[in-house]
Amino acid sequence: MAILNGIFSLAFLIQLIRISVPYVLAAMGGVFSERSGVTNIALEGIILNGAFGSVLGTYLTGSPLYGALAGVIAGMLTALLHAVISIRFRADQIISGVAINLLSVGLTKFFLKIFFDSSSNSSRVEGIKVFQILPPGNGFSDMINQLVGNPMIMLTLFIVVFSHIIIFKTVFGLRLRAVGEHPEAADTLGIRVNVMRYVCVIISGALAGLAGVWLGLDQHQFTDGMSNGRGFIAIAAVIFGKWNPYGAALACLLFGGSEALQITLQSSGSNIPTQFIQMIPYLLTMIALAGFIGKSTSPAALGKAYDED
Amino acid sequence: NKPEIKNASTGDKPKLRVGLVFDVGGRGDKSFNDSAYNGLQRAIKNLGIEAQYVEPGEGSDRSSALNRLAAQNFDLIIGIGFIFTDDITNVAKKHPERKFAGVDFVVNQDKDGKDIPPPSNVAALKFKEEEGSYMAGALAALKTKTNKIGFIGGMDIPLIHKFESGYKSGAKMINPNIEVISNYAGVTGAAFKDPAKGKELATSQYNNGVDIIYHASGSTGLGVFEAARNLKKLAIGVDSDQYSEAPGFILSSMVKKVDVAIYDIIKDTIDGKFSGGAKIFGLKQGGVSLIYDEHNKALIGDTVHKKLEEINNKINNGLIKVTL
Amino acid sequence: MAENIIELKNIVKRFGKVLANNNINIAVRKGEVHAIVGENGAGKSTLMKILYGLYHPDEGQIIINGETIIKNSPKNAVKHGIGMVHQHFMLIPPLTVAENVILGMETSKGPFVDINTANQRIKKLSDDFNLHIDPSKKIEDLSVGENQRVEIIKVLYRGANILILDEPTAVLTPKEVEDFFKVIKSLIAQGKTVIIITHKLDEIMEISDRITIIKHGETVDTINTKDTSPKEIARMMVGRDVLLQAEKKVAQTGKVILDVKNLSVTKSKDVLALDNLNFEIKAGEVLGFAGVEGNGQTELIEALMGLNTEKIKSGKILLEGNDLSNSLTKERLEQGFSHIPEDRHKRGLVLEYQNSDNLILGQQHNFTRTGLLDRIGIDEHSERLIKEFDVRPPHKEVLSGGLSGGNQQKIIIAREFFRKFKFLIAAQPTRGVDIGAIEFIHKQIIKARDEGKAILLVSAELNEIISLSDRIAVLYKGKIVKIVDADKTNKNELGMYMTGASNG
Amino acid sequence: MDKLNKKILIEFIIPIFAVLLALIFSDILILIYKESPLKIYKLLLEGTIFNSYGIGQVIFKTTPLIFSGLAVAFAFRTGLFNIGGEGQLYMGTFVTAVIGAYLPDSIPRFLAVILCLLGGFLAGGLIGFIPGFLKAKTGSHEVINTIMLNFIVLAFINYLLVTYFRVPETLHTKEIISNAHLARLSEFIPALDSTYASLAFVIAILTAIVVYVILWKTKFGYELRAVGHNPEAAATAGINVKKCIMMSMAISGGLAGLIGLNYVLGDKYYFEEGFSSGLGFMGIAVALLGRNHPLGVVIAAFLFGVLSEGGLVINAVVPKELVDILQAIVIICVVASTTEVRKILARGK
Ligand SMILES: Nc1ncnc2c1ncn2[C@@H]1O[C@H](COP(=O)(O)OP(=O)(O)OP(=O)(O)O)[C@@H](O)[C@H]1O
Ligand SMILES: Nc1ncnc2c1ncn2[C@@H]1O[C@H](COP(=O)(O)OP(=O)(O)OP(=O)(O)O)[C@@H](O)[C@H]1O
Ligand SMILES: [Mg+2]
Ligand SMILES: [Mg+2]
Repeated sequence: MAILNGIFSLAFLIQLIRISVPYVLAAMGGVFSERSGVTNIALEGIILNGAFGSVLGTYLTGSPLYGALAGVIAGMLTALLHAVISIRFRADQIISGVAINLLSVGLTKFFLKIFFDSSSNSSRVEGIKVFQILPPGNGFSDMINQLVGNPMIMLTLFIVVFSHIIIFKTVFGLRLRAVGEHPEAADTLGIRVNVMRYVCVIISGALAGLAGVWLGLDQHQFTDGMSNGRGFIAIAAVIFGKWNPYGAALACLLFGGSEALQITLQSSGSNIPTQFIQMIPYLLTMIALAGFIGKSTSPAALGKAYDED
Repeated sequence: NKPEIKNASTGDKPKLRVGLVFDVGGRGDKSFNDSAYNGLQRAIKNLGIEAQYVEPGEGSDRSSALNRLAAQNFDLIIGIGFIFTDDITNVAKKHPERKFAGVDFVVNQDKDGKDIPPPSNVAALKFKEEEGSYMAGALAALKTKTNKIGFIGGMDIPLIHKFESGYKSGAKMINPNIEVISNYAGVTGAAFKDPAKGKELATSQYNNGVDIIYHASGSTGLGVFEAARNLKKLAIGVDSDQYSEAPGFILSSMVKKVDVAIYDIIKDTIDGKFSGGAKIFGLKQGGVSLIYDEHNKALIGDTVHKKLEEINNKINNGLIKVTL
Repeated sequence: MAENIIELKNIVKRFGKVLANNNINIAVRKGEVHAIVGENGAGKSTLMKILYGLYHPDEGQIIINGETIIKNSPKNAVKHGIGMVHQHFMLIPPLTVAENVILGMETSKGPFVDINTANQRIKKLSDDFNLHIDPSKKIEDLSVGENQRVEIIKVLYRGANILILDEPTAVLTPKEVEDFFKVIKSLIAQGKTVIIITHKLDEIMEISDRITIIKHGETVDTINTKDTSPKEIARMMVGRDVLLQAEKKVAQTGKVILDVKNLSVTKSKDVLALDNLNFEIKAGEVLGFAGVEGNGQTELIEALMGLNTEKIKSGKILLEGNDLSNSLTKERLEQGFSHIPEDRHKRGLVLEYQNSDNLILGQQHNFTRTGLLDRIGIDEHSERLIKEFDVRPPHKEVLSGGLSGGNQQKIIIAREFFRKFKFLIAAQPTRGVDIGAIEFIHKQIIKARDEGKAILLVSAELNEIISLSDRIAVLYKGKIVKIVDADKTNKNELGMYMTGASNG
Repeated sequence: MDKLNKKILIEFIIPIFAVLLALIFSDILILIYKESPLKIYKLLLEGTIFNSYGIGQVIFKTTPLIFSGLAVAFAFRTGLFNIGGEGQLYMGTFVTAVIGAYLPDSIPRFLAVILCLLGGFLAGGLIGFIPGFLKAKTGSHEVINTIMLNFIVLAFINYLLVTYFRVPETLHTKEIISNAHLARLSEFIPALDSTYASLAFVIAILTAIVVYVILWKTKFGYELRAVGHNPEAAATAGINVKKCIMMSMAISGGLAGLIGLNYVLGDKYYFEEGFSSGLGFMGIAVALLGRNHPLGVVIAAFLFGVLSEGGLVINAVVPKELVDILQAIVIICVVASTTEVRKILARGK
């Protein structure tokens, strides 16, 4: 019963949300990129570069705000590389993503050595300030402050809603979906397919970069390889959520939830070996995919380069 | 800031060439590897040696790195981490003319429980983490207000279990009813470098009433400190003195004097006193200890400090036996 | 003489080694329906794509309304009032009609799409030209004929005065063609100009004013429709006399080959795609299935072939009395089925394979020795069939994807006729294929029938159904509403059954 | 003939061009680190292919990459993307090691090796089969399932290892019997000296040949490739698509299961936690650089073998990460130049 109490507590909810934030941000990026027809396995590397950029930016300027900006820009630049390779050069998008992930691991470590003379950690930097909405003191208001007072969490929430509106309500969104479904059709109507795709991939870089910013600035430092598979989980969430912002966000909460559950289960001293508890989120995903979601149909032109010529 | 470190002083006799191969985390982990690095640097400065280091990372590069150093006429080759045990043993057999040292080197036992000694050109530098952790457990138990303390390990492996069980025994000795909550960050090497996970694990423990957490999780522990800072709780560091990672929130650190061990073995080699076999660094030898200095004096307090000294003495005298 | 609204002069276009257009000249007059005809791969689509700015000619001039276009692009073409309906629909299935239509020229309020205004405008266009389209429906829920009309709306919405229609009727039923021609006439009545590509000579005779014939990338001639005949056009296209109507002897039927009993197939949860079908086909007989597309033809073929078997609810399929209801596709093929799929890109070919490999697809086990492919045998086989079936690849190493549609179809025909079969499913065997090839394919089918095979023919082409079949079954909403003798029926009667009227 | 030569030329020009481009980029990084690029490359080459120990080590590093690349390439040819190499290789290697450790000492050498190989192949194959099965039966996406399985298998193996199979105080299993050892290449070529290169390399080359024959010379391969290009056409032609998907993923997983062969039977003689460090992922790069063709895979694996061993050599002077960066840029340049270079060459025609 201690477990149930644990699960239904506010603390659990906050933890779930905190864990989900980087997933959600990266997954929103994934939705933009993939909806426009560009597979983005590079999310993992983008997160990593975003995290490094944010920490380095903060370290150099002393301001976490500039740091966050640097993280987003690092993400956008990484995404730009992915875009150039897969749109301009029409290379295989999955390979491009895999290569960029490899590159990001190498580059962040290389510059970690140059700037911080370390193979594993940066110096500690300022983080994002959490605002006190309620007077601090008792546990409850502290938790509310952690949630509502955290600008990154609020921003994430906003981004999810915003993404939905952009994709489904605006002219830009209509073109974005068209380009991902049937680029030839869009092209014949005078839409610049590849320009649209560039824009979407770069947006995805900004968002996944922001996921990195969360990791870097929430930890107040960069640690080698700190993206730790989150980009892949985000991709899974995009597919799970059927390429819709809300769906993907919910999938992220599911992943975040099962991780939080795993932590709660472990701390409550259950006898299940840790290794099995560790498996929960992944098993859950597989079962859900096989059982409930089944075939999720991707944007029809996903992964296919388009030759405008 | 080049990794190739050359001695500045020029002596007459040929300098001792020391090669060092780091553990998975590599330099800059702010604990284990950095401690080893400090020992090496001190030796360069004070003993006039020539040194080179390699960071093989995860995987099968360890023995290759050792082999290459051996082939390049390094006199003393040091591997950092228990994972080097077999690699050092094999390479040492192939290069009897060189000397080797392994930090956390595992001395295996035969069927009758007798130690199988490592090759004669290998020094096994072993630390009694359980003794230091026992002290950390006692400290946490003495300081807790909630009667609930926590432990966060990196990868779920025997070496880290040593920390956990020492910590638990120490705490139970002070208060048999104390509740100790343990978490591990994961089951792969990455579990030592996931501070975000560390932060969530710690936050969860603190939210469940834990007020002091001891970690043995490499860079993951940096996340534990972040949680401590955030929630204004206490944490106990590991391997190096980690006070500066979260001043005011680090109750103490259980340090492993890897730097001392490395410095000593280099010095012994220069002095011609190198000998193979196990070198044990326990509480008694000062190889492991709890930090008590001007930074955390106030946090620990006099009475608790006295009590800890007492326990320390008992362990040294064999009145308390820390078993696994 | 009416003025020339479009002039294409000395157009040359190469794709690597393929000379798709070789010095083509064509002039289109304002207000006319101008047909372009030619064999598969003659270069018709290429020429039209050049006019629309999708391809850039290697040489030549494009003159629209007397103005020479320097750098053409679809945008530019639209600006000059040109609209193109592509041979393959350029529609986005998960989007609505309105979204498809306004794409690129959206009605908007600030950054937001103003879908209401769009819906109204499209409704009006639909009414003006009798197109009967609901703008709020999704494309994936529409029939092929409706898709076609959405394409027209798309073009009209952009204010086109000149409409290019590339094989618009290839996939339409007779009724839909009839409606479609009404649309074209009302377009002309409102001052538009239409360029139409089609392989169907009777349609050309009916709808066009003038005809340009293209052969091997070159213009043969432009003639007035009223001064010519299908026979003459066919001769100009192919370079010889072509048999336009299949000739066949009286059927000599034998024992029952295929027997289908109580076949029911589900479409979705509680909708049936096929509802209790019963029929048989005898040796030496062609049973044609007429019907508006989407009335169960695809499901029938799949059920017979053992594809998507999870959808089959009940029923038996017997070949010469052997129950094959639970057999795998492979076993059915081995037992004597042969199958020309209705969609050659989707089911007929591996476009990335060489022709030789496609020619053994489904028969690979006959070209295997101890598990290894018999490369030499395969190549010999392929050379023989390519010659025998007159497949014309642009060059030798071309992959099947690089062939024109007609030649792709010939590859499939060659493969399926080579198989030792008792029962053949021929689904849309001549779709999008030029008349020379149609003649050839029809001959093959009749030859097989005369050899005592049982043949099931599915075609949207009523002429084809009537001329090839011995009996004709009409499918409507998953049911056979009527089976008639081919020589005792006509297009009108069939058309009536196809819309659901039972018993004439 | 002329045509064939040109085709082959293109296949070679692109990777060489890519490597050159990658070198330019890494020059910049080396200069940032205030070192001389020439010195670093000299060091790298001297330490690897211009040195007998280095050659042996490169062969040692190349071996698992060949298996890894073949695994990815095999699935690719059936239109499947296997990102699950890491999990499959863990399972395969673990089973190989456990079989090797518990075989009776008296078992003949040849048989022992075969049993270990078979065990690894089947175990890896089982892990590959799962996403194949799920794809065939429920249509769920193999990319996600393979990623998920990586995490699950790693945790599961860790559990088995820690709870049942490890030698106390270590993270490895007990040693395999000596009859399961693969001979070191140095036994045949003394110059290779103390390197760990073993007959596993020969097995890898043979496997590449077998994969080539299966895919291009057999009926089975013909069917697999048909499914890869157009599953619906394949189904129509009577090919059992679901079976092909399952078989392909299982074989791909089986090939991945052999990645650890080199390590367990040729080097350490036991399974150790964390030995792989991403070999499964590197297979993607190897396969793609090698154009999903067995010959290409072998060449690409060799290139990455040189870089990976070279990283260790230059680690004394510059960060080893330089090599990771170099590898990534090589891949990027290769994939990016392919279509463009082809286009230009086609135009020049
Ligand atoms: N994108 C392309 N790349 C290379 N070759 C092409 C391309 N498009 C067409 N071709 C080739 O150009 C030639 C002319 O093709 P086109 O599509 O214009 O023929 P068509 O007259 O429309 O034929 P059909 O009646 O079959 O539609 C064919 O040989 C075709 O294979
Ligand atoms: N060299 C080529 N490389 C790639 N694709 C090609 C090449 N040649 C032709 N194609 C493609 O082959 C197909 C046949 O060409 P074409 O444009 O003539 O189509 P089509 O005959 O009108 O098709 P269908 O009649 O089947 O609808 C088209 O999809 C065309 O894009
Ligand atoms: Mg055409
Ligand atoms: Mg055609």
